[in-house]
Amino acid sequence: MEKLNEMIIDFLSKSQNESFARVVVAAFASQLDPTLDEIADIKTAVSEAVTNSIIHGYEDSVGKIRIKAVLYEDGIEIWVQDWGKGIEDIELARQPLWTSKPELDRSGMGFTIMESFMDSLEVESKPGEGTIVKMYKRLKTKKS
Amino acid sequence: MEKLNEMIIDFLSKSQNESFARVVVAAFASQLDPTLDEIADIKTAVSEAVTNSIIHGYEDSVGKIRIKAVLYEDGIEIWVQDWGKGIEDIELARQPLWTSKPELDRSGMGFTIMESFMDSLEVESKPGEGTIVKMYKRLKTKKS
Amino acid sequence: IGEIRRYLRDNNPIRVSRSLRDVAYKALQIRDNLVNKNSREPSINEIAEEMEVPREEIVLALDAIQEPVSLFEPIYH
Ligand SMILES: Nc1ncnc2c1ncn2[C@@H]1O[C@H](COP(=O)(O)OP(=O)(O)O)[C@@H](O)[C@H]1O
Ligand SMILES: Nc1ncnc2c1ncn2[C@@H]1O[C@H](COP(=O)(O)OP(=O)(O)O)[C@@H](O)[C@H]1O
Ligand SMILES: [Mg+2]
Ligand SMILES: [Mg+2]
Repeated sequence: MEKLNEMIIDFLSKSQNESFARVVVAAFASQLDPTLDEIADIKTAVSEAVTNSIIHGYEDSVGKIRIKAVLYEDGIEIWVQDWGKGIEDIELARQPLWTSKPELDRSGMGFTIMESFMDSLEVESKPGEGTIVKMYKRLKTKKS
Repeated sequence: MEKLNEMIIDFLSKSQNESFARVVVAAFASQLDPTLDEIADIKTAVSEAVTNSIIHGYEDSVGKIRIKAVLYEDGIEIWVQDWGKGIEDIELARQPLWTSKPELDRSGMGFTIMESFMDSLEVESKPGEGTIVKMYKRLKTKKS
Repeated sequence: IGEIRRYLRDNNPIRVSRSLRDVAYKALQIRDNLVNKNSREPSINEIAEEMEVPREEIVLALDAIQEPVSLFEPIYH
């Protein structure tokens, strides 16, 4: 399918950048004139992915997070990437309620939320190298 | 001075990305708690720089534009870069009312606007290689 | 009436552009209130706190009610 538009943003894994990142992706997605609900879904998924990079990927250090977004006729593709500690067992990490940080009061529902708010979710990760979360959200066009 | 935060964004020189770019920079700048007027100044300057890269740098082709923004205690540094056709005579280009595209109804006031809305403006450019516009905006901190 | 409303809701979901405008006008109204109260320009955080909306969202919303200036209609000529 034809790419309509494309952007890449790099920012630091500081907590104040979570709401920044969410608005950047929402602003970009708004070029497809989505509904409020659709944009809320996208913002929630981006928040979860970025929070994971900050809290799990880089833990107490500050590293780089990259978001790539591509607009297509029928939706938006979003990649959230970090070069942090990576995930040992991806299948386990994706289980609802599973968290490696119960002591921080994490719910273990991040991946489950991304999966249910978006139309697809892929996770690629290598311990010591980092993680990429690839999501796609279909957006209903206004033609009706 | 200490860098508080930093981001880099790459996007295409499509006209719909002008408002996207200025929102990204303004949202980032909002971490320094500016007033709405200060935000509007930043948006205006970013719009002018990005518009120049779209219209003059890349003319009818689509190329990459990069914005780098760094937050300091006392303000924001913004670089807008393109790899387009570059500027022959920078001093001339910066003159008020001077434009290379009068036929497009350009005002020739872009650099003048950037200069008056920001606290400093530097332009680096080489014909055939591209242009970087470096701007700084001091933001009053709100102690009280 | 209820049925019509439901029809409109189901067939005409609110577009983001519309809700951004609502947020923006609210933010401008709150700015005016704060100017009157404190006799100075409020900062974005002061507006955001009052509205209970993240400051970045307000920035985005305010942009949505701004006309694109430069690209389409040069202002000085
Ligand atoms: N970017 C990442 N880097 C390293 N580990 C991650 C990353 N994202 C997720 N994980 C791992 O996957 C687990 C599940 O993630 P998630 O479903 O978001 O739950 P939670 O964040 O509440 O723990 C995390 O506890 C963590 O161990
Ligand atoms: N990014 C750029 N790449 C190439 N040329 C540029 C660029 N930015 C500015 N210029 C040159 O500088 C001139 C003056 O720019 P400006 O003050 O913004 O006026 P205007 O855009 O209305 O022509 C332009 O007409 C153009 O020739
Ligand atoms: Mg999580
Ligand atoms: Mg110009």
